[in-house]
Amino acid sequence: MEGGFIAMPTDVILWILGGLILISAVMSLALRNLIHCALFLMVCFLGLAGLYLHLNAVFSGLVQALVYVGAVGIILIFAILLTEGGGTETGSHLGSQWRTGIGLAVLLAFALLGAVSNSPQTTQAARHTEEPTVREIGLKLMTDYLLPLQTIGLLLTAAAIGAVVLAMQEPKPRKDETP
Amino acid sequence: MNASSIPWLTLLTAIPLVGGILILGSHLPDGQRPRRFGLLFHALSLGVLALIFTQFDPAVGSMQMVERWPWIPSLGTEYHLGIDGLGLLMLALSCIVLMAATAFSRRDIPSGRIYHGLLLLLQAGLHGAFTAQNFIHWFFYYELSLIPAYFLVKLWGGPKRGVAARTFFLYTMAGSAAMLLGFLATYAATGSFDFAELAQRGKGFDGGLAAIYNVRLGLPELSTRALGLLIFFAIFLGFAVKIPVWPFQSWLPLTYSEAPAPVAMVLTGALSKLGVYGLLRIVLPIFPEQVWQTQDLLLCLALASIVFSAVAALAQTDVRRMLGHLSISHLGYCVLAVVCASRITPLDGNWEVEKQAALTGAMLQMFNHGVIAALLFGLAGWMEERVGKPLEMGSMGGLRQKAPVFAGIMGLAVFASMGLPGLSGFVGEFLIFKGVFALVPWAACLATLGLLGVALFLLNYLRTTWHGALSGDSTRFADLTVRERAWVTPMVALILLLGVHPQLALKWLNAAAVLLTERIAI
Amino acid sequence: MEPLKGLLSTLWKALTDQPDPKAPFLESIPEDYRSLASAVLSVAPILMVFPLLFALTTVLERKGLGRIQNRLGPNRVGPAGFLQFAADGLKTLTKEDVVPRAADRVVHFLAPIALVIPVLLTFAVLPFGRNLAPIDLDAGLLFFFAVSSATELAVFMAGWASRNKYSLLGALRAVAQMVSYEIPLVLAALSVVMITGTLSLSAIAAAQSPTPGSFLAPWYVFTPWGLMGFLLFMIAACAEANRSPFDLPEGESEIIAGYYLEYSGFKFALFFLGEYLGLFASSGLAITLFLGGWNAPFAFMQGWLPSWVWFFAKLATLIAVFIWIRGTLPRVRMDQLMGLAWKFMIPMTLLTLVAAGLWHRLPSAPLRWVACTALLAGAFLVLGRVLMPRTRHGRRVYRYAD
Amino acid sequence: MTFYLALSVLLFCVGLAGVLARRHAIMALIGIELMLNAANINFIAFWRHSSAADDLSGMFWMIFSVAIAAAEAAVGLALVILVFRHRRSVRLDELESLKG
Amino acid sequence: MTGVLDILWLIPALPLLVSAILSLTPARVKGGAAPLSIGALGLGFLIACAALAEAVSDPGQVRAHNFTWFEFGSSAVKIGWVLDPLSALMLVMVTFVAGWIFVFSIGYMSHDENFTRFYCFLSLFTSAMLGVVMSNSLLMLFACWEVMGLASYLLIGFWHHRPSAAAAARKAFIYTRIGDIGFLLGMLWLYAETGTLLLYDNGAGCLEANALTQLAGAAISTGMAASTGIALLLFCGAIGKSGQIPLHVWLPDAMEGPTPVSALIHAATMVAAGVFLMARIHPLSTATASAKPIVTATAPANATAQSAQPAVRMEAAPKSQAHAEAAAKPTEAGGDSTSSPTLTLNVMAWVGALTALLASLVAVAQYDIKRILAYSTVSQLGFMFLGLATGGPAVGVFHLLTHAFFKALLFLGAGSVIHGCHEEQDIRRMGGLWRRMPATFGTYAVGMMALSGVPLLFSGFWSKDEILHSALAWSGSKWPFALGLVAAVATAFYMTRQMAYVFFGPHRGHPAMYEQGHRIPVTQPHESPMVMTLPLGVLAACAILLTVVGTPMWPWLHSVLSGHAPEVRREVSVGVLFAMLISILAAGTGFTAGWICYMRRRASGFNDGDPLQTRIPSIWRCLESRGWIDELYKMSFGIWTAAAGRFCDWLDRIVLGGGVRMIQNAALATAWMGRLWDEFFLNGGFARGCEQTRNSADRASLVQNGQIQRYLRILAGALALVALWIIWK
Repeated sequence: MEGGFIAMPTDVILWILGGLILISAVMSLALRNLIHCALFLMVCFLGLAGLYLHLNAVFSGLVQALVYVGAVGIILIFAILLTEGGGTETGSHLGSQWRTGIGLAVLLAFALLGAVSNSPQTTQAARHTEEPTVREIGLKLMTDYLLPLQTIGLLLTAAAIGAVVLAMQEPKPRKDETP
Repeated sequence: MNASSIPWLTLLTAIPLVGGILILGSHLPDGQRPRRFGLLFHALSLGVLALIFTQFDPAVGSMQMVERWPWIPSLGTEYHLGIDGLGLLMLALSCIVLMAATAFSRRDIPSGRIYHGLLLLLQAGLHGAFTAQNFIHWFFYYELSLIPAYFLVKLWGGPKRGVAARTFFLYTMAGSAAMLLGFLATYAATGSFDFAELAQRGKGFDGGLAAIYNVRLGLPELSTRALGLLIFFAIFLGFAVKIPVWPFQSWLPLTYSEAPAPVAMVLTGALSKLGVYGLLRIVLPIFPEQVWQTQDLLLCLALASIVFSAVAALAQTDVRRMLGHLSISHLGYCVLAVVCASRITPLDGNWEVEKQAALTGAMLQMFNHGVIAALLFGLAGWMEERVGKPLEMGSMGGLRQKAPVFAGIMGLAVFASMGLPGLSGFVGEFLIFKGVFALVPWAACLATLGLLGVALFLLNYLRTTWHGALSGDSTRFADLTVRERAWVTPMVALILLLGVHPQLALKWLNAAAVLLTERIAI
Repeated sequence: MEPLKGLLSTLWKALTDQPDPKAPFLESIPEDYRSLASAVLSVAPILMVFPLLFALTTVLERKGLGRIQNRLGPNRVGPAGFLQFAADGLKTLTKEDVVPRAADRVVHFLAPIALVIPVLLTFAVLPFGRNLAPIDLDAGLLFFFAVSSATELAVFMAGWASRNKYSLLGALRAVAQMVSYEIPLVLAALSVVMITGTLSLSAIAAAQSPTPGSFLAPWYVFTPWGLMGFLLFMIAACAEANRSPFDLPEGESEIIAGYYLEYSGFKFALFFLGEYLGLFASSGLAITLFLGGWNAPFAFMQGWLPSWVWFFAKLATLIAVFIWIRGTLPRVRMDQLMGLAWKFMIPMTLLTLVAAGLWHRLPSAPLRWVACTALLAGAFLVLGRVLMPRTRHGRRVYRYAD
Repeated sequence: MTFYLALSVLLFCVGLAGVLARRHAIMALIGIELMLNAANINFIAFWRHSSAADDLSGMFWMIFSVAIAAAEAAVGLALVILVFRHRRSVRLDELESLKG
Repeated sequence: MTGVLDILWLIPALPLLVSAILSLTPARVKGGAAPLSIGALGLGFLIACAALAEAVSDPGQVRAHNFTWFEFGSSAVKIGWVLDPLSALMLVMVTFVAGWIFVFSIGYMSHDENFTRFYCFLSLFTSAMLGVVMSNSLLMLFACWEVMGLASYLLIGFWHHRPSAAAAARKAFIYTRIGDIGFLLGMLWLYAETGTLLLYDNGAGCLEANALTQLAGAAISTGMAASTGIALLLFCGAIGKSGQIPLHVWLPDAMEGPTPVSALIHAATMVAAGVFLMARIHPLSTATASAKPIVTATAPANATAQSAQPAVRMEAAPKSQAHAEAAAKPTEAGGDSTSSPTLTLNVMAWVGALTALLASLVAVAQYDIKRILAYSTVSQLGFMFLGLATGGPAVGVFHLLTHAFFKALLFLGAGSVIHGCHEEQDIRRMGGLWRRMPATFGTYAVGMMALSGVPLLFSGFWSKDEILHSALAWSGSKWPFALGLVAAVATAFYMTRQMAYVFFGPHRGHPAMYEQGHRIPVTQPHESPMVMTLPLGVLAACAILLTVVGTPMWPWLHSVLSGHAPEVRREVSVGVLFAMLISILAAGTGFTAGWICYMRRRASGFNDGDPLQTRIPSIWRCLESRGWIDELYKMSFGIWTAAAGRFCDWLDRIVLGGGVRMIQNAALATAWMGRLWDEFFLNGGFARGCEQTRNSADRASLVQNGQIQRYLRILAGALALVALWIIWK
């Protein structure tokens, strides 16, 4: 499932992965039980990681796997547990005007698909170069993309500290706090 | 170029400004504290002035202690300060007069801190104006000195102070507006506000600045001469209202009688000098040709202000109005001297000496009149303080018996303003008369009428109020207290000293006068 | 027949460290199945060797513990008890697979599988021998961590699916512990990456092969930062595998059996398999990173034994160490566990990174040594002494039940 | 190439639909995660099919967007927890205290 | 020894110093005042004598000491003092007379509480007078001249609580001020012409040769030489100060001041300053021998030498400093008095004569003892000017000197009379005092005889005779001589009248009444104490001794003043004898007429009129009321100035003020219009516009209902629309 090296016809793998991703995405949003949704989301992310590997972007695929499946998944689940979402949803889990929402989404889908279908670039053939080595990525990261790297580092630390501060349990709930 | 390292002139302007803002900001209780605070700052600026005196080289006629910083380059305005002999003396005058005004003002004046704050701001305005070498700079401080004066009159004046303050403000504001327009025109024509530069361009017999106006302002239909005159009159109007010259002086008696005495001291002592200083510093160098063209009109105006106001003083009942007319007449002499100095004279003969005499006379007269008029108004203020209501000519009599010392000093001030030799008033007038007689004899003869008129009404005043039998509410009239004598003696000493040895003041003025005569000699 | 002979020659080449061991077998396979065959060829040995090793270690561990606790350990089944694993295996297979009614059937069933698969995947990247690395990925180390991070998810699924308060608590403790120790694990590994410059494990192992002239192999563990990195890696690995001092999740005395409480039979065995395989994977990584992978400790010993023998020897020693630790160290309290991770481990690993950098930059050997050791020793003392709360041992107070 | 674009559009719209339809705050976050990943697909796809050989910008974009998405998820979930602690419920249509 | 010239400045400086000291000492400290001032004057007198000795030793040479007072522009104003016979003589006279007057006033002013202030003013006055006398620059002269005017103002108004004194002081100052303006204009003209005001500046001074020729040459448009014009203007100053015809009214009123003041100022010194001035600038007034004699004596100048009048004649033509070629008149070296007199001398002579006559006639009809003497001073000054004009400076100055002594004597005598009769000034209240006040009577008699010109023994006779002789011998018209003669007769007459009223006949004093504060009944006039009678004696002696100086036989003074050594002249010209004879006759007739009218009849009561009054009532009333000149002035100038004042005030207050008020009202009107416009037209429309916008804003805000999903839906919708738009663009 992971590697693209088994000489199966490429488009078959492609369709499998695409289908896997879409189905798990839909399931992750449609299910009533939040944990299931989270798990399906993990499946979807793994599918995406596979897609990246298939597109020879090994580094990004692994990063996707490491970050999303490893970190985001866990936080998601913790959040669900902390907000008592573990149990089954009481009452309709759909928003009040969910029909208009989905309708809009569908409309956007058609619009964008239309745009995609007649955009000129798609006809260009895939580029067959072997994927870049990690050293290459590292060098470029440290030279051309040094600034974004530093800002991302700063952003991540800030987000980490911010999240901790936000979610930290106040020492004692203030009297005037109305639950 | 900044000649001296220490920016003396900015310091001199800054001290009263800071003092003013400080005291206005603070909430000192009424009574002695604000007055003492004001005195402190005046003393400070006097101290700085003394330092400036030590550094000033009397032999040099041109500007000294020049501070020149680009301020708003796009507008051509520079932070350009500098003083010559005349400026220095005017600064000294404004310091002395304002110091005296603070000293003479009542101890228990209501909301004293605002009063003294405004006085300090007024002084800052004066210092700025006297040291300004750039029009914007001048105009800013010219207005800065005007506004406190308005409030001082408005808030602490006599019964009709509202009317007085308004007319005073309207008059001077109209004048300064005209002046501003005039200068904007010159700026449009020459592209700079700097006095020295404008003076440089003003010379030359080909219509001076007027010629340039036409070219730049693109007004073909107006002849250069008419345009030049128009602009000259606009600027002259600004100063004429301030001095005041005859037709524009109806605000002065009303304001001087309604303003509180110390403020009147400042108004006549320092503010009116601003007008004449303006003539000497701005109008004469920049518009010599126009002045020469409108020679006769200006002479008539000057004579009118001398004679008419002197004679009008005869018919006054209010003492303060009378003194107001007195200062109009005296300043009329200065205007006369300035106008005569601008005559185009044939190259032979020592016309230069005559012009220098007229100019030095005018400058000295400005200084002396400042001191004497201030003293007169101060004493009048004290008399009002003692009597409690505005002074009417006949209301009191024989005060000399109750207050001999007061009478003595008042007598001295009166005789000084009459131009008695041995007192400071005489030398200035003598020089003016000498210059004017040589240049325009008929004007000098008519001007002597003014002398006579002044003598008449002042002696009238002495006789009705001080001499004769005790009458009216002079019973409660107390003589000068020791503190008051202490304040009066410096001014009296100054009057006597300058009367006997005028070289003290003239030493500073001569170089400036020589330079000015060269500059306006077309 | 052709494929059998090809297979044997491949086996021989592999065992004797020759390059490209799979070639002979693959020629015998028809073209379009060749890629499939090579995949099977590299997966099969892993699937065979490590479960056996697992079985062996369970026995060894119980005998080792016994010995430590001055008792015999299993000696009934097979010679000196070494067939005990077969008995356990059979027991788990035959036991009834009990699934709690309230459990979330699907997730309950998926949990053990989701735990074992990532661990198995991690083995794909470890270089057992000179050219015995199943897949030589350029970002091998990244692959290892990416996949191993999936285990936490599985642990959670197990804990949560069984709808049991204790199992959920155990799962959350395990997840918290594994997440906290994953950071020092990655950072410790990072120092090696920084020195060698690549992420691919086989390159790292190759970098540590001794040059013929020198005496001691240039293993990273013999450098000050390498030693500190190795120790931190081992602690983190131990915590990652929920072993001995850090085996809070299945602390029997407090919360019965942790997240695999509601499992029985084969699924229970799978959990154990997953745990031990995780242990082997992380120690294998430790070997490749710090102990020179398949290299001999000394230059002259390089030729004696084939590379994989060195690898498995080191693996055995590490497993013995783990068993030894399990026997000696008492269980760590939860807040001490977290405190150790965040307040001690992470700063120390960052400092090893700094030391490694320093090491890399400073030219002369003695200066490098002195600087790095001073830095690390100082940091150890400071972090150890200052940051850890001083445990004030108050006087022992006896309270009698009243 | 069109496959990837189509996939990303669909994924995006599914995410969008999820966000708009579901009431639960965390579901909204999940939806957002999906939308972000849809964008990542495009990055890698275009990187893969772009003509410039060594231009790794597509990959880096993807890596940075992943980092950002992670940070966003962390903070978002922390907020949701905080909101829950104060409001006892995280249903979006009940959280309307910022009414106009 | 030239040393004297350098210390000459001490003479005025000492009294000035004393007056400064006294002005600072409080009124109650009386002790120091008198000795200090008298000491200063004594010292001054000694220096003056030394100076006189030196000046006389070489009369021709003019010693001047000039220094720069102040610089203006690039040039400077120099002043200084000069030592020549004229100034030396005057210095001696002033210090001597002032000294004895100070002594006299110790007694006279002893009971006055402002004693120190009195001496302060007196010393100020004397220093100013000394300054005038010795100054070598017209400017310094003018300065001291004005200070002298101030001192006289202060002294006349010394008893300022008396309104009449205050009024008199004011009048005095105003009239002298009018004169001074003339002086100022003359000085300025001189300064403009010659460029210097120094009289003697070794060649460059304005009274020296080349300046004079330059002045003579420069003519103004009416053809009058500059020097004449200047001289005339300076003469105006002299008229003002010495109280000549048009401006003489202040002098009699100045009697309000204390008698020593009158004596010092209005007899000896100040009034003489005018004469001294004309004597000093005599070369100027005679400079224009070349000028055409102005035939008509009716020079407009002397009619009303009002201040306004000089303006008419001056023309504004820019004077060319170069020698007036256009005038093309031969310039002659300074002409002597024998050739046809210049306009100035003519004017001077006529003014002097007229004043002498008028004043002496008016003096006849006065009842106040001091007023009679005042008018007599005015007339004697007229004589001096006459003498100056006709006979040159020597004649005028000699009469000035003699007059100073005997007039001071008369005034002090009158002072002691008044003091004796307890402040009684009206001669009708006196009488028969010769027995009670013998010393005063004696000295007063000497003064009277000197004044009225009793021959031979008294200096007055010689000086007056000189004047009459020179007037007779004058080349100009003889009328001034005639007027002078009549004046001489009148002088003798009113002096005898006064003697009769004051000293002879019964005592017409007030019945016994208590003086406030004095316990003893003060009825009987008593003789003045020694301190007052001693100065009288000394002055009387001088009045007599002065004859030595000026008799025709030994014209010491004339020669000294005209600059060559004095020598005894044996022969006396016939004209001189004839003039002496005439003056004796005049004095005699006046004397006998007075005797007849007053001495013999022994007028008794206060109110039974003056004998003359009964004879010539109408003339008497005119003379008694001083020719109504005061009223004339009051009617004419007083009212005009008041009217002008009111007109100017009206002009200032109504016309100009009104203009400003109109502008203000116009501004207010436009402001009101603007308000109305805003009120009705703009606000209406504007207000409704605001309503609409507010409502629509409310509806718009409904969209924001806090539902996050609604916002997202809107976003998505927008995204969709944009995408569609891009696709189908």
